[in-house]
Amino acid sequence: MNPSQDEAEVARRLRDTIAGQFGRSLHIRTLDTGSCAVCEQEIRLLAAPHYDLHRLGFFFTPAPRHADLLLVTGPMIRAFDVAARKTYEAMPGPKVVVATGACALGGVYPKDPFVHGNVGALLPVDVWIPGCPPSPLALLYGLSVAVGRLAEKAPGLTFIADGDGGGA
Amino acid sequence: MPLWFVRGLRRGVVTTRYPARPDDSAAWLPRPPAFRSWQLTREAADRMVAVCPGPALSRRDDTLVFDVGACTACGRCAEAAPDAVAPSGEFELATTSRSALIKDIPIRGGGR
Amino acid sequence: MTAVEPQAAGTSERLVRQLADLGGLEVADGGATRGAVTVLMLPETLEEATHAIAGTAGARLADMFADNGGDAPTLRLVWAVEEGYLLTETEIEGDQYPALSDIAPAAFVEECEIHEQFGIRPATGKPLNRLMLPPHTGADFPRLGHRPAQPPEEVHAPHTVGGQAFEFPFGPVRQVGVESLYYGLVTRGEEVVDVYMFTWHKHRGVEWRLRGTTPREGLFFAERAEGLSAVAVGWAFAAAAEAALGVAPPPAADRTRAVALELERLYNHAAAMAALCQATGLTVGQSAAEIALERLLRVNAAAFGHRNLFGVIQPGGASRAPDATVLRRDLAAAYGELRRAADALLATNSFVDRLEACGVLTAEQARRLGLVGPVARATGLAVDTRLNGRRPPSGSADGGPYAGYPVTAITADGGDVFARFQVMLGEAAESVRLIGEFLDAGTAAECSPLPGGGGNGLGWAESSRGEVLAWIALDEDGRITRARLRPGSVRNWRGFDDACRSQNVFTDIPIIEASFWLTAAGLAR
Amino acid sequence: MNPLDLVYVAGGAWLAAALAGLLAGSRRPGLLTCCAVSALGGAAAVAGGGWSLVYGNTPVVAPGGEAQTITGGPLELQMTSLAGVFVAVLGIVAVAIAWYAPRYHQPGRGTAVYLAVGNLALLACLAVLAAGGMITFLVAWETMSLACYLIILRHPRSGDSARGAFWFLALSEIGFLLVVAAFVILSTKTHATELDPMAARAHLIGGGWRAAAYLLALTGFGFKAGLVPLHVWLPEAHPVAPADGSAFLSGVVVKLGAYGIALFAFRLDPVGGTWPGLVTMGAGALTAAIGILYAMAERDIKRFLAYSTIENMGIIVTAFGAAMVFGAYRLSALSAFLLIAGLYHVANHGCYKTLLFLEAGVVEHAAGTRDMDRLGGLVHRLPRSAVVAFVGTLGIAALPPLNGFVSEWLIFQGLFQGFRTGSHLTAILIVLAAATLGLTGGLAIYAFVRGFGIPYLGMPRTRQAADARERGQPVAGPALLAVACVALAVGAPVVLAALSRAARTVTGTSLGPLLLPGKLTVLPAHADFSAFSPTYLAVFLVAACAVPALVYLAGRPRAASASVPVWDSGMVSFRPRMQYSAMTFSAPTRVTFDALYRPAVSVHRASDDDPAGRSGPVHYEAQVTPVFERYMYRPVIRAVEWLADAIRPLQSGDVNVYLLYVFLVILLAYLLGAV
Repeated sequence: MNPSQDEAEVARRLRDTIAGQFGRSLHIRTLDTGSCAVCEQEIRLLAAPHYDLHRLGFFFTPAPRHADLLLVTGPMIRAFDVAARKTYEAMPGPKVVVATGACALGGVYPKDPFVHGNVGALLPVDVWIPGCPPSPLALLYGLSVAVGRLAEKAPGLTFIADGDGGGA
Repeated sequence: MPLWFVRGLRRGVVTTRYPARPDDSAAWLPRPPAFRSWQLTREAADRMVAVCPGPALSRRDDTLVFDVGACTACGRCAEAAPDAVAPSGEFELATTSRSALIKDIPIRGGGR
Repeated sequence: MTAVEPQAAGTSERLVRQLADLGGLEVADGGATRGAVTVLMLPETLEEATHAIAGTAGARLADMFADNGGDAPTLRLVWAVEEGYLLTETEIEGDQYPALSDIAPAAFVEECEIHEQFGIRPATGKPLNRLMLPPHTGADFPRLGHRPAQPPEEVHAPHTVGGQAFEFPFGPVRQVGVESLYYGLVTRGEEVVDVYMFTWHKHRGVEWRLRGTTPREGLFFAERAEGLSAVAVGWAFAAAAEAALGVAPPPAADRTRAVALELERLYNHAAAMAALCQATGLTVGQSAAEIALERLLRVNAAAFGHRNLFGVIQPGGASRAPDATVLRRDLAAAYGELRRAADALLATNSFVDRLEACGVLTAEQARRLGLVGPVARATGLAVDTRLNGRRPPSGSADGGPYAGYPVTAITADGGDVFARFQVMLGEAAESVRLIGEFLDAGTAAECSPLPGGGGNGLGWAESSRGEVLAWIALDEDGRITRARLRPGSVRNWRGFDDACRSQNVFTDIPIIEASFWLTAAGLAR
Repeated sequence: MNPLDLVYVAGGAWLAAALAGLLAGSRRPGLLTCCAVSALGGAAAVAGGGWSLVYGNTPVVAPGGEAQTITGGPLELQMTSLAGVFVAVLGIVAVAIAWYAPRYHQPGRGTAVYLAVGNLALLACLAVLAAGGMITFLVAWETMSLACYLIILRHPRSGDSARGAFWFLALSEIGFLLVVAAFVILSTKTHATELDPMAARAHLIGGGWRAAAYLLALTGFGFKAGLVPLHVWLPEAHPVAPADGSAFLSGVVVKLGAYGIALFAFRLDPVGGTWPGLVTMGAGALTAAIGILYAMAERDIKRFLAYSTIENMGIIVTAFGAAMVFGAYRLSALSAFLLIAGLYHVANHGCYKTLLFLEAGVVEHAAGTRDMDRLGGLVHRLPRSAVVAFVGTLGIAALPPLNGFVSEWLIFQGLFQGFRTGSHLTAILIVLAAATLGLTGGLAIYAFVRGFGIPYLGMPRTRQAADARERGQPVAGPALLAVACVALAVGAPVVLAALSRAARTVTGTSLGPLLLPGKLTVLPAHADFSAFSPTYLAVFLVAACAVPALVYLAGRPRAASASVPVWDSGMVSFRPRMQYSAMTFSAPTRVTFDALYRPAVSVHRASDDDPAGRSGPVHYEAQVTPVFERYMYRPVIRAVEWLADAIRPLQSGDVNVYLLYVFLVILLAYLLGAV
């Protein structure tokens, strides 16, 4: 699966809209589609003193009606389709979907009768955050990428460690 | 409540400065592996693919395809082929295109 | 092999004799489940047998499950007796078996699950609740056994609200950062009359996936069955595999596991504390608890390389050893945070008042429903697999790390949320002490090789939510034919609705849920 | 030509309608004629009543001449302005019912008789109001009671109808005896049977006798007016009567109780001193509060409405009582003002309560139940009825711009001026009454949010409710009343002008300029207190809603707006069991006033009686204890039964024993004769 250019284009435009429209106040709704409860804990810790995502202008909201960004964890269980769709539809546009954690990226459960295998199978994902679980720092980075505040590094990384260690 | 107020003052600030400044607690986070392509042989690659619990690793003849997104950083590949795997310092992996997380690692090791 | 011979004494011997009178015969050969006394029972006498065991003091139905190893499904009841586990096996011909939940109510959830998975049901026509299979499950939906003869909707208890009460729907998409789960709170406007749950939103078919995997591969899913007790579930799973194969992990590796387990307990109790503060609306307390929680998680990461201790356990031993110096340096400070936060909370009346007399469970209820962990201990029952008799792992010669460094069971007798809170605090202190002793005794990332050959094994561990059970059947080339995982959540959700019904109002429900600190993931698996 | 002639017309029409009903048999045309004629009579009554307000009292006439009727006295008729208000209400209720009945009742023998009795009841009520002499009054009163008894017994074999009818009859008879006693006192002391001379010579009577007469009248009429604790027949009788029957009971019959009280308090027997007024006011306030509190705890729409009737009667009687108090303090303006306010409320309640009962009948026909917790979502199934019922609800909840608000505002304005009495104690008592009415008003809004919201809004709770359809349900009758409600609100100045004329004939003070200085502004009897204009308010409120709506519709942004389903936390679907039920909605009140309700709670959980605790049906009931029935009437009833048992042995049924009785009596007579 190689990236279709327009897809990336759409994503970029969306990010600009978000950054433009929501500036430094973006509201997040989380959605658990079958995680093992660890991603949820890391997400909760985003609001804890150590990370305090409010300082970055992010806020959690229980109501998707007020949410601009949907933070989805878990492998997207099929039994949860209705709820997931309803939650997504309940959000006003423009909206961003962030797939969070290895499950959501298809790293744990394969596509089978129980699960779709990854979030992208049901919702249009805009940002992918790897990690099992993604640590709060990784989540903060992912959120910043989602609103276009930080340039993403992933495309530049090779994961070839010849000579000098490290990633790039 | 005054109790809590005083507590808070005494506790001081614990909040990280990330992403403005790097956070040193990141040093302990599990990270996906990086691969030493010259130490990487087909056999080693197959061993790693075999032990990888998820679909993160697969081999296309002389390329080890590494899906960073699917990697849970369990470290089993490192156990399977210690010399071919080095820690990648990366945890800032969020991206807007899923395919940007799929890396081709050339297998330069072994005979040839 | 000698090591894994069940140490049956006293109670279990008497029980075995009793069961023998009922036509049960003790299995000692390869067919036996290593790690427990195995007795083969006939369907006719299963009911009396259950009566006999349920009647004995100190016996508790820990788990009940089935597998379709042979042509007919085999029904297995796991009883926790004083000095070990007793396991009865019964082949069920036909699609009905005696209604055991009327004798041992704890069996009810499992009856529902077994019906969903294997299509056999209790002989009484009573309805069963929907548990794991979503309402729109088709015939082709993967099950462990055969699909039920009747479609579920005919069988599963329809929940209707009559009279002057109404149902307050809650979920499945609930507040931010919590798992998906549906509550129906039946209320007359203020106090909660009844509570029921739908948990099928999170059924990932873990047990179904485990079939055909090797223990090593299976552990990956076992850890993720209930991520917040990854170590406990992983340990139980690994111990079951080790028992099945008759190997014992090296003592140092066992201590490594124990260190990880206690760390896990610490951070879970800290998280529960934060959740309690959130539920009572005490934000400052929540922040304080979350600071402690974050620091404990960083200690985990520093010591084991993973904030939630994934990948520490390995069948046969441990794959990572803790960084003892870091642990010794940081743990005390992190625990100090927790302790100070707890002291401040205990001095805050507005917090304590909400906890007292809220979500009360009696010891009788706890016994009846077979509750485990802090929930049971808060009612005065010393239910703890780390105590004498049922120490993990079953395999090791010296009876495991907890034999050398005995645990003092922390109990309270209030049975309310406050009692649970106190139990958690006591256990946190105990965990820190144990970790210190284990580190002094030495830990290592060793692993004894797993031999070939098959067998059945039972393993268990004490998660922060209570006893975790795992039962594994391995075939000759070491692949899993049936694996049963029973995290503590499965048991304690049974007590949740009873606790909610005991004279509580809406705003108490989050407090009670926080004090149970269970996961939907562990229940639905 | 005077209003009495129109009353004759109305009476004649109703007599004719009764006959037409009897002759109609089970044929539809006959039924229609009957109703048409009855409606004609109603129209005449409205006209007559309205006219008499401005005309003043007519002289007494005896159409039957001096001929001794069976009543033991001549038939004497007179039309007074005070009665005029009630006659007008009677008329409009009659029209509405007549318009409603043909579609509500199935043609048949029973219906024919029922309609005949109904028109006789109308006639009897008219006679009560137009009675110029006490004999006529009493005979008409008793006739009215018996006719109502038959109305309630429309379906004798259905459930509790016999019980409800009996409650009504028993309490009516007790009340009747007290009223008779009151009249006897007055007439013996004044040597008059006509009401005018009786009123003229009332001041000659000793204070004690007058007080006794007034108290007797207050209690006696209180039984009809449903004053607590004499109210118990209303919640029993209303549910079992047909919809138009209970509408008639609440719209007219209970009002006659208020008329009786007013008749004695202001015309026949204006007792000196403040205490009668204070007693009346207190009784009214208590009635209002307790009435609405019990309404809160009812699931049956008709019982709910019956209790609300009790509440409104309480408000009316409070106004009358306050008027008496002010009268005793020579504050004739305020006195007249409160009398006007009370009469205004009589008219309003006559309209919207009748409306609501008629709509309750529609709901019962459409959905087959009156239990709020088995209804729901009717606004989608009975849209026209829902709109009409909504108007009535706004009215009875005393929300502007509807009529209930006008009259209650006037009553409050009157009560707030208790300080003008100059007596601290009295002022405090009046303010207490005002406070009680304030509580009542608040609870009334709460109660009717529930009374409209639960049956009409939300999702249908049962299959019947879901299947409810408009199958030619009567709409015109209730709609007419809805129009009347709006008219009474917008046309308040006109109504007040007319009522002030009527009040003058009673209190002797003309309030016109004090009440209506401008064209559309109303002052509460004193210029320096407050002012308000129902008309402007109505216009303003309508505009305040309409203008923004229009502005929005006009300048709606053209941007594409997505409409998505309601956010339901991702449930598969909402279920009817997930919405507020009538009883859970009122739970807060029932918790607060636990002492009054003494609820008997019963919870039945499937998970309780099952060892495994499998989740299943849950049933929760909180039965409210009818305090007055249990602790006041039961003992009396038991005592009567005991007495009956005690004297039964006398009735052995053996002839010889009876002969023995005869012999003993004769012997006794001889002995007495000998002495």
